[in-house]
Amino acid sequence: MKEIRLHGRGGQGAVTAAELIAIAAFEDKKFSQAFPAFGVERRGAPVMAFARIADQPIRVRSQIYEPDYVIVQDVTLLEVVDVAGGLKPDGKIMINTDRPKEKLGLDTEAEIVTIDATTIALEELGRPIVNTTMLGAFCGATGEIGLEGLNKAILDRFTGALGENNLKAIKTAYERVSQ
Amino acid sequence: MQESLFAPGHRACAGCGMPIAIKLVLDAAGPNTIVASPTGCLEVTSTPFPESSWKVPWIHSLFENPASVASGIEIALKKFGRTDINLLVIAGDGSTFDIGIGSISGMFDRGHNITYICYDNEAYMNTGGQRSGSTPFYASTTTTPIGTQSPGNLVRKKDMPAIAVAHGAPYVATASIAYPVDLRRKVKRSLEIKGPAYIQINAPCITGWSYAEGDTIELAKLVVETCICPLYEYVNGELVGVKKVRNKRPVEDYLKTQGRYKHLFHVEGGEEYIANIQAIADRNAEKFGLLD
Amino acid sequence: MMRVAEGSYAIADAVRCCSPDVVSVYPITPQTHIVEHLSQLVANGELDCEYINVDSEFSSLSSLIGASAAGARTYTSTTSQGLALMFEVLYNASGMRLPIVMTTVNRALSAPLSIWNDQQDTFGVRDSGWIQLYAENVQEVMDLTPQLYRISEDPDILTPSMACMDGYILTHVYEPVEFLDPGLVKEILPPFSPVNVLDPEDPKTFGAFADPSWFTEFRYLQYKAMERALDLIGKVDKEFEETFGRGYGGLIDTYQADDAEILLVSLGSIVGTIKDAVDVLRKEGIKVGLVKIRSYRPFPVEALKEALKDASVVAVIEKDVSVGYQSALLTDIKGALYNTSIRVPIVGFAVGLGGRDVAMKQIRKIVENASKVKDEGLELETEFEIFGVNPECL
Amino acid sequence: MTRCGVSMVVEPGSTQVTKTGAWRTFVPVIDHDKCIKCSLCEIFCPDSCIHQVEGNFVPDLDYCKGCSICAHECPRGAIEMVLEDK
Repeated sequence: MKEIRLHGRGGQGAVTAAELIAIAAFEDKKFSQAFPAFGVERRGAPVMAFARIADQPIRVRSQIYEPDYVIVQDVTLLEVVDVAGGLKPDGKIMINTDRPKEKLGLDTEAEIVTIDATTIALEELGRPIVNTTMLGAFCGATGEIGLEGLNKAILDRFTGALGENNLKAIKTAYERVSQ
Repeated sequence: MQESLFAPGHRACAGCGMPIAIKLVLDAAGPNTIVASPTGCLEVTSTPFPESSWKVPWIHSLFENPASVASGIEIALKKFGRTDINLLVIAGDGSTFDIGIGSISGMFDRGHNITYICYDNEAYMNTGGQRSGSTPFYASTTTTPIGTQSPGNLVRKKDMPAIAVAHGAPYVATASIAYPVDLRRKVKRSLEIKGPAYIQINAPCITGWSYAEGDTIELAKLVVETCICPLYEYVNGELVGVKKVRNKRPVEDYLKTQGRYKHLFHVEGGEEYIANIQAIADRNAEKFGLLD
Repeated sequence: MMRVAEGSYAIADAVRCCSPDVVSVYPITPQTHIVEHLSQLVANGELDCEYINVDSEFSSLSSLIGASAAGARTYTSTTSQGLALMFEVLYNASGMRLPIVMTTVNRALSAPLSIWNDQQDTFGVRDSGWIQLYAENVQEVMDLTPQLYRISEDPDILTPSMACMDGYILTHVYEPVEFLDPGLVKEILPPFSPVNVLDPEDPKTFGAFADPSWFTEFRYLQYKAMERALDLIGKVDKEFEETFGRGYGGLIDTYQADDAEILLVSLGSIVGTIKDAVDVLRKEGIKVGLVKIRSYRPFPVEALKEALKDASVVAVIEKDVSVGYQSALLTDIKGALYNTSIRVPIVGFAVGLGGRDVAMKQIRKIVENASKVKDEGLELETEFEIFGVNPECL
Repeated sequence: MTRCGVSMVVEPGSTQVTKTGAWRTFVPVIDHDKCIKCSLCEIFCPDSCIHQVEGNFVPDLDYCKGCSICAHECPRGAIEMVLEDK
């Protein structure tokens, strides 16, 4: 089983991203689970969401304390949240930033993957909403979900031009981290 | 200006209208005040244990009972001879218009010396925007959604101030966060008049109404300038004052800025719905004499 | 068809398949997504029912009393404070033998206000005459929904029922679920055809008052109906399995229990986490197993006696505390075994109160504590523990 | 936390330990030359975080959530919302 923790801010779609991971994994014929860290946080406050992917039905329902992967939608969270907490040493953390990874001051043995998702999202979506773009990066950096399944999940969720633009943003992010 | 009695660090959404209302109410009431509040956005955003934004004594009990809790505070204070303390209920519209209306009726009926403030954002916003008795016509909420069989909410907004007037409450007023001087004056006046008072404050909700960041005060002005939300005050059942609207705007100016009314501009019959809202605004203008 | 859906959405769809005539709703977190999805189904014309937004939970259940007495199949959902506000109406519905079905989302009760999950709310109304079944996952709640209508509306039962599901953990999770086929639901759920309805053609009086010469008989008849429900719950679960291919074991279910020395007893969504913990502990050679309670009211005494009789120690894990004396499930299980020859030590752990997360390591610690009881015997002061209290408070 | 048995009430104004400034993406920058000291920004700030300091209105960035109401309501356009580089 692979466990993923997502960090974002209220209104940035972290829960939707977790949901899309679950749908994409299911498209890949795997079992999956996604849920928010339930809170009363309002727009702008730091929030978390979780996802699990496995070959068997998933029964465990606790939060995730030792994730294989961490997705950070907003680099400013590094100052207020221990985003790498419990991250497995052989895991990966994907961070939306244009800063070089050595300047992030992250305390982890895991691989750090940076991507300027905000710029990609502004170019492709016209808005700095990076939840889907970061999924492209997750897909490219980990291979835990397939691009095809992710694209299908996106089109189920977003219709029309918004869906197509999200696919473009995902593809750009996917290619950047795959290079 | 004195330091606010509602401390920062509360967890309301960025751009929320409610804390602006609370700040203004507390400015007017001053530190010699006790507040009772129901469950709702105000409660969960201002009192996450072990913290509190309140610099005046404050109590929460349940969703349906702040008027009864405040009634108890009032009679206890009376027993102790402390009749100089301002006593407020500050509640949202779900609690006020729906689940708590029985307690409010009792509070009015018994004639307690309490000012009941309703910050009105026109739906159950704390739980994610479901229809309340305050939701206006055609607003899309999560329990009156748009669909092939539904153009949004099909029940008129309950006239809560009229219900307060009908109870014989000696002071009843509506106010808006966009007019802070008027709002503070009304709170002060309610506290000077003995007996139960009801003040309903229009307070936009950025997530529930779905509008652009920073537009909170702009919308609070528009709802008054379109005459959808008339600002008035009743003393002993008599209409004693209204805020005049100098330049009446068409309701579209207000509706088009909000996601909850977006469908009115493209669904079949939308024009008729908008005309119905305009008719409500026009009736308000006439009934309260809002125009010169 | 299997697809990934949010728990609440899936429940709303299961309700749609049961074709309720009247749905009455009041918002309260974390139940609200269920009724929001139902309102969208109605707005889209996909569910033909009367949907009313009422002014309180008191009114939502009260309005269903009227609707059910008028012959309608009815639905509502609530949680926590809402259930507490319904308290008076709950007894009224069961006393009038109205087969209302309610999804009861489990959440802690105020004060302090908590919007998070525990099960003090439904345990608190265990005596109200409602059938209570607890579900482990979203699929089980979905599958329970038509089963509960079938059970509640049975002429020999006529008792309202609640499907208890853990708030957030099940209402807000996205996971793959098999959506119900409305055609198959019709096969196991016949149309609601009540004998007694409010009808001018055949005028009957509902809710008459009973003096002491009659009240006991009302409760006796309810008690007997609840006993009959013990059989029907298992029977309907089997019918459901034959039609849909999914069964849940009836009143209780077991996991790795056959040779278990340490038997954990629990209910609700925590059961899944416990099963994973059992697998891990089994690999370490610890003989631990699980008894999952599905039906809490009626309480499956005979099934539990059979399941627990060979254990060396029983550890009850529940998201409940009865302030003043231990917790509901623990004391019920002790009560069920007292007048028998089964003399297994029973200990209880209140976990997950007010939404505190319950992870595998807490289950491991509970098993360690239970194991100590097995080896060293039961100390009365450790018979019950509110688990994981901040040491500052001890 | 107060020990059990004693009241579990909390201290007045204590949300100030939580710096909601961490929520912010855009920060208000006030042009003091354009400012006419009307104090509307202070009145309308939902987070009670704009105050007059030595004559000038300044946002308390510990709490400012970047909602931009102050910028919208400033009658002289003296407040600009700027993407913050934290």
